[in-house]
Amino acid sequence: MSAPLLDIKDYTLDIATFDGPVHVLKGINLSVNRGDTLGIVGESGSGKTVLVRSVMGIGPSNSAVEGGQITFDGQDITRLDPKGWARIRGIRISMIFQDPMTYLNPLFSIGQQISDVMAAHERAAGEGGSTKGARRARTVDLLDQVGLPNPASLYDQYPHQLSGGMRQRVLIAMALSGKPDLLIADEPTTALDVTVQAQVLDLIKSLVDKLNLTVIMISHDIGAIATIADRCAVMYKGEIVEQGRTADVLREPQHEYTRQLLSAVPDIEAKPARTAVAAACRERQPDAPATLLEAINLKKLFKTQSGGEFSAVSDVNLSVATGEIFGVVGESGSGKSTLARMLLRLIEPTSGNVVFAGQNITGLTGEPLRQIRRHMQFVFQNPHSALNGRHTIGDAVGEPLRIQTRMSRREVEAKVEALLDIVQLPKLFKYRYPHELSGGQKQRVCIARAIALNPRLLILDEPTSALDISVQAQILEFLQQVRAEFNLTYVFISHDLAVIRQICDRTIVMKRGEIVEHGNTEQIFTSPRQEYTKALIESGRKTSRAATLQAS
Amino acid sequence: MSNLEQTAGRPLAFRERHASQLRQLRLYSQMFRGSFSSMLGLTLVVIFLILAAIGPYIVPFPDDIRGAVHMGSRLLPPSSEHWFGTDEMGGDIFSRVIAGARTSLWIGIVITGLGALVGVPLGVIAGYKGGWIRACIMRVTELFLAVPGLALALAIVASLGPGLTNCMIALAIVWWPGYVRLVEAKTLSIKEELFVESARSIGARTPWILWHHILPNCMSPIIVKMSMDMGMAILAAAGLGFIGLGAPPPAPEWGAMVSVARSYMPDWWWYSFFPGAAIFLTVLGFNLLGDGLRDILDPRSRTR
Amino acid sequence: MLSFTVRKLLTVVGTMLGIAVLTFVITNVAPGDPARLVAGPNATEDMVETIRSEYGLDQPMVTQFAIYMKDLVSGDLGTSIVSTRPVLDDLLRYAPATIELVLVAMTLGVIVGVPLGMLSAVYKDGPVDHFTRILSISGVAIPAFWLGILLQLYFSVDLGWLPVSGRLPLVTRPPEMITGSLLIDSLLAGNLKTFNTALSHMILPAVVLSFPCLASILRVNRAEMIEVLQSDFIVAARAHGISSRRIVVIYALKNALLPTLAMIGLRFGWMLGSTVLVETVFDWPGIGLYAVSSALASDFKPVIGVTLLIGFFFIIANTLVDLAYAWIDPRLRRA
Amino acid sequence: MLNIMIRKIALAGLLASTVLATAAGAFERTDDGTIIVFGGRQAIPVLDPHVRYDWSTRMIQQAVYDALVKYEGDPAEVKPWLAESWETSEDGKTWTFHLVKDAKFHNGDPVTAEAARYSFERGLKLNKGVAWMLKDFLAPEGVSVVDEHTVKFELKAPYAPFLSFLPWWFVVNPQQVMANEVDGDYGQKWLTDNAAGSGPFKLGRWEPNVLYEVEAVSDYWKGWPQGDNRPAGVIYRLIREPAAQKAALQRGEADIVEGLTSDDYVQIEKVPGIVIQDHKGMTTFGIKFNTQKGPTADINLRKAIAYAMDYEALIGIYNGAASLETSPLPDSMKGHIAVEGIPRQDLAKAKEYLAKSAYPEGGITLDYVHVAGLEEARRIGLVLLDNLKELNIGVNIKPEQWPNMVAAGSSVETSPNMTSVYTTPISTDPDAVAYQYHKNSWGQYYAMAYYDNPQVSEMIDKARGSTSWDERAALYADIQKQIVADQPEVFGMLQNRRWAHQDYLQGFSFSPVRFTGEVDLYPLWIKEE
Repeated sequence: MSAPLLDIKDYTLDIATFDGPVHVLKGINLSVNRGDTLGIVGESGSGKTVLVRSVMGIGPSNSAVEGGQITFDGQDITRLDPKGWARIRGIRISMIFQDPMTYLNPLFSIGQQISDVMAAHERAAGEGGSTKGARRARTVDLLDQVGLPNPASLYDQYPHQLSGGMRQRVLIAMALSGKPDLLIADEPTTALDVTVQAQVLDLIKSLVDKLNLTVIMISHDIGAIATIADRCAVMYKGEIVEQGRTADVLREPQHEYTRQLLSAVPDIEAKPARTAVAAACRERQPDAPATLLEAINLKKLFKTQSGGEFSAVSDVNLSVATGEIFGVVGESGSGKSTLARMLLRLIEPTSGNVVFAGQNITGLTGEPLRQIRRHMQFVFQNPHSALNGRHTIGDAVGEPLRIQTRMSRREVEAKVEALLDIVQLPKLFKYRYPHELSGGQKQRVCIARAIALNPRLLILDEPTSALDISVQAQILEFLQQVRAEFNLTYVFISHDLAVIRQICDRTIVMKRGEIVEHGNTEQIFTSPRQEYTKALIESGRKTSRAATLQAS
Repeated sequence: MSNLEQTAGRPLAFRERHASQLRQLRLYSQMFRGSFSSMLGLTLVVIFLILAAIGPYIVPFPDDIRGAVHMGSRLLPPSSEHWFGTDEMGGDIFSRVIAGARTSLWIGIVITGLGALVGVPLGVIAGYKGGWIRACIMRVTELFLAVPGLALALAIVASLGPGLTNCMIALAIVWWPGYVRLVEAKTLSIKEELFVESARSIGARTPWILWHHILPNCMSPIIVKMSMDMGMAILAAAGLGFIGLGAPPPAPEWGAMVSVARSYMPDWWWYSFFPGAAIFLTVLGFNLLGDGLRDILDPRSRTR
Repeated sequence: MLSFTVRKLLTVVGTMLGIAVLTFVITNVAPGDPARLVAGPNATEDMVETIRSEYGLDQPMVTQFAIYMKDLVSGDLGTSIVSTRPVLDDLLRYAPATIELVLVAMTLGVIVGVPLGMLSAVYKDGPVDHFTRILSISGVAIPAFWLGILLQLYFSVDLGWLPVSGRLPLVTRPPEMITGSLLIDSLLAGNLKTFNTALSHMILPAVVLSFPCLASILRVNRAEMIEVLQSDFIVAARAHGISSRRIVVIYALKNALLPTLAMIGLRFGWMLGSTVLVETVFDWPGIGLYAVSSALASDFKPVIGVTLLIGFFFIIANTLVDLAYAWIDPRLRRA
Repeated sequence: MLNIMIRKIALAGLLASTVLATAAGAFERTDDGTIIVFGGRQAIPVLDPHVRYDWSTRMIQQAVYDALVKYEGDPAEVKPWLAESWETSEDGKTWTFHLVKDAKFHNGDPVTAEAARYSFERGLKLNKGVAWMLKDFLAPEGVSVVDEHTVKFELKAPYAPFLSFLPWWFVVNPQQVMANEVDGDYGQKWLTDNAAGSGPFKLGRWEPNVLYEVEAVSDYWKGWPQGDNRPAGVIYRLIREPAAQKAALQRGEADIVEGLTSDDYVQIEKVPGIVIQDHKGMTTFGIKFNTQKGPTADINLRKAIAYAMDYEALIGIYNGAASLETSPLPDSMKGHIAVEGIPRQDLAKAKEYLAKSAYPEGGITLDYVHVAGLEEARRIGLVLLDNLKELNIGVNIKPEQWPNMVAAGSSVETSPNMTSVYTTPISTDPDAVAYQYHKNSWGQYYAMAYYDNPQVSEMIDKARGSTSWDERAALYADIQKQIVADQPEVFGMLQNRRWAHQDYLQGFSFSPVRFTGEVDLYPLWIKEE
């Protein structure tokens, strides 16, 4: 076995913060041989990004290497001067990033950015600078290599004119411009749509074979790692808890954390043990009407900047029975969020009606609308932005009570403490500020806030997609428990098919503002009628199957 | 679920209840002490405030402040008796500069206060409401901003006649648009945040949202601007004083002193140097303080 | 693009009319009576009356306003009582001096402000940062008139390097007026000697005037550079091996230039308005002096004329900034 | 940090004084002779002699135009100029002037009686500027041409001071004025920036708010007193800041400056190469009480304030360059007498009068209004404030813009308690000052006191009409005594008229009747070593 291309020996890294040094990386031992593809999986905050960035010398500015060493192809690159890095970055090791939108300079054209990188490499290598024309040709060739349509015209376009997937391909082309030996991919697919994710992973796999490239890919999505990495390592709180061949790690996880991580991945194949919760809930409220919420040909048109019209939701009809979990699934841009906000009158529909518990609430304004709001609540996707940074958790949870009820200060305090209990958060959190809580805890606060006025309907807009996988499972579990306990009706919106299958009774599938399929969730998954639904389920199955290593 | 509080048996002490605010304050002070210029600003402002508060009582020649005339000791250079020398009427410049601090503080507070009092609400309403309300508020603001402050203030004071109060009214009229512009831009960005939509979803009325959600999040840029404006207001009033439209004699207002002193350059340089330096150091202090506040109140610093 | 320019034009006209109304109301609250000043100390009542009627000051305020607005629409800014010349002529005579001074001061501010801002952002919280921060804030804090006098005495009187005041030495005849700017006209006329003296006359007032503008450009540029240097595409550029000097000077600076441009646009308008103090100290025959002398004689037409002119340039500057925005930032190009 | 700053500035101050010692005096020079540079602070918006006059405007008018007669010398006398001789009728109503034969305008036209007639008609018809001097006694038709070089004036009533006003009525060239008339404006628009005169200088470069240049007329009909030493021209240049004025003088960028503060003169005197012109002036200074309305209507209070005033401090403010007034009339005016008992500081008398006044313990606050920007008037206010503390009377110093102050003073209700006013008599005739205390002067800026003494008004009318000087002198003596007795104002001081100029500037001729700052440019020249 020749010496590993990259060898990291008990590498320890601290970051100086206000409260004293924080140990981000504790004694990392990792090595990658030439031609291998290593996957590093771990949740946010596990230190995986800091590790790979330290390899490239672009770690956080106030970090200090406490110990250990990183050697690349025999050369110690733990501490290099800028001149040394200039001969490594982009030429020997290069990197692609998570959200292509922010990693491309908005003010420069694609071609210019890539040819700039090439020029920098030539200067670093000391050869004579090639002409602009030559660089342009090489760039067009690279863009073609990564499968971008008519690359010649692409040269002069700007990042904002491209789709997510195309921008990621441009980043890959840029990374390959220096013919690197090692390519580091920092969550390359997380910000992309499901269908596009699959294509990017295929591209990376083909490049590995064609260019005999060594790749290190880090991600929190085990499915993505499983599809392309032959060896993988699991990171937790700055340490590598387990590493080995991907197949071994996934089939028999040694470390306790790895096991917990794998079990949290929703499996699209598994048939949910559907408890007859919906029916039980309806009995307990004999007087409640059969259908709690109904939308009658709802339409929403938006004016685009250039004066044209774009129909986000066109002619949608749906009805939600009391006590059931009604699923809405679709890719981003399918109008599912707009639909949800229209049901709750947060956005005014262009036309159509919304009926809640038999009462048409479309025309309501002022006081009657405020009364209705008590019965319908919304849980937002991103908990970090859904809580006001200047209010304590106590204020946030108590706010609905202070607005809608005449309760005195002490009564509100008591109710807030009770609600915190329900969402399993310590009372002490009453005095904390949002930025001191984790993502999962913040989402629990949002849920407590939503159920404060014990509403009858809860609309959840992708409540878990902003959270880590392990936390997602807990929140889903908790949501079902709350529904049962407070006999609520849910409208659950998500782009994650496995989650939908796990908890929804009936589901609709949306595409560009229209419902393409609706019906019982189980029936949609087993025998989808529409082509689009089939493709959606197929790409979802691919990533989740790889994760559970069943024979494809 | 065992309940932490009850087992502890005693109500939460003040420290625990406000632990997070205290930690926040420690973070702010640690960062503030770190930067040299912010500390310089703070010391200058503190000195200025002390002088304004107790100035007239600790001053060596109290009656010079009200314009006593000593024809004998006219235009003496700085000496042990008169630290800053004497002016053309024999008044001790050191006492008048110290007394001037109080007038300047008063100018700064009134102008900045009025400016914020009018500007912030208008800015919040314009930013949040949008539509024709925002259009008309912003048009009026742009109108006032298009006309340069000094020219407008000059026209107002020329019509109302000189005097400190007219001077302050004129500058206040010119000052509020700055706040409207700042707060409107900030409100536009806060309005997009999810917690505003969440507040609307629980049926909160607009005034509640403005007061509880929009305004608190606008506070940090407002505080920064107010601290800097204190300095700029004093400078603007001094500018008007220089053209002869400011405080009437014998009021010890710095701008008027420099304007009278300018015809005594260069031979009696100290007459204009010390009031000018007083204006410079005070405005410098407030601006450095404002800059320091901006760095620590910056949202990014909170997450560290 | 057309609807954009039409809308822009409408706002320009609207704001200009607004300014005219606003200044008319304010200056006319004045108790003072310009006719009496012009009539002379020993003028009898009827002599003052002849002057009032000549300038239409005897009519009630409302009619005066109507006449003024009617003339304004047709481009006639009325005549100044003090100088008896049409305000438009006076503006054409005095405006070039102020605009030239402001432009030179602006360029000074930008040439020094932008690089310093960049430096203090790259070496954040280092000695350079603190020095530039104090320098920039002292620039804003120093009263312009006080600094003007000190510099004038030190450099002109004591060291004798620079002329005391005025735009040209008495003996030199100004070059033939093409653009109104002495520098450009003297170059066009190929007269280098006049160019040099004109420049030497301009150094002190331009430096004093440029200080506040330098300060705000520097601070905005510093804040923006700090923000941009922390953004993702800079991290990516470093990862791809682009030299840090090139990243700061080209990639980061171009992104930081957008808000700095907006500040330059704002500053241009403010500076035009605040030349009064510098013009008084350096006897610079600009619109500042013209405005002050008219305001002190409560002769409102020139004051409105000057304010309109400043308002006009303020809007021009901001429109140019918007165009520059669209040119630099492709995302805005569609609008 | 601060002490370094102070040391640096102190160094600058030191340096300044050393440089002062060697004033680099270099005068401007052009190919055909020297140019004299006059540095002043007041612009010349309108040059038209029949529209407007103030010290800077009239200095250039006097240089570019000629009048029938001219004031020269100290004390000022009326000297023949365009008119070589004149005679008056018995009843003093008809004046006939005989013009010189060889006078001609700059464009070559001869100066004829018709030109003189047209000029007087234009002055009276426009009813601006100098019109007030003669319009009550002379109608436009009253001026007639006898022959090509004789012009006759018929007055409505005998008017002794008639001759003393003529030096300020300049003769314009009718042909040029009529040629440039714009829709019947009597050529006002053209004469604002142009001249149609016959004076020793003609207009050169005219840049309003910057500089005003006049070039010498080599073949001036009356010749040049300094012969071929005469200058090639004079530039009146605007320098608004006193510091800049001093700086320009020291660096030789200006040959003569006016309007420095009294302390500046003390400083600049020490500089070799600089000469100070210091002459007794005719400009009176009075703190006018409102004798009709408000607390100052009480004569005892007025007397109390007059006696509380520290008159020596007034002189101190001018560093000694002033003399106390001994009568409402300035010392160098014909018919002036020193009135005994004119108040000087005497606190005992002040308290005595206060006890007799309606405010025995004081306890009131009076307004003291002065023209904003006049440095000495502001300081006098401060002295008054300090002095009246003895009588427990507060003073509220209010600087006002000139038009606002005059507007307030134009009605008895709004006229302030005390207003400080400088008045420069237009002519040397005693009537010019006496008339200010006449009832029908009410509303004028110098009559803000609204002084009302029927006897005094009657004596003024009588004196104004009589033709015998002895009778007039006796009347004016009684008038002066009565005014001082009635104390309508605190009689201040006559400030000296002062200029600072380079020692190589010769031919400076002072005449008190000119305004403060105004200089006769005709005799000036530069001595080149």
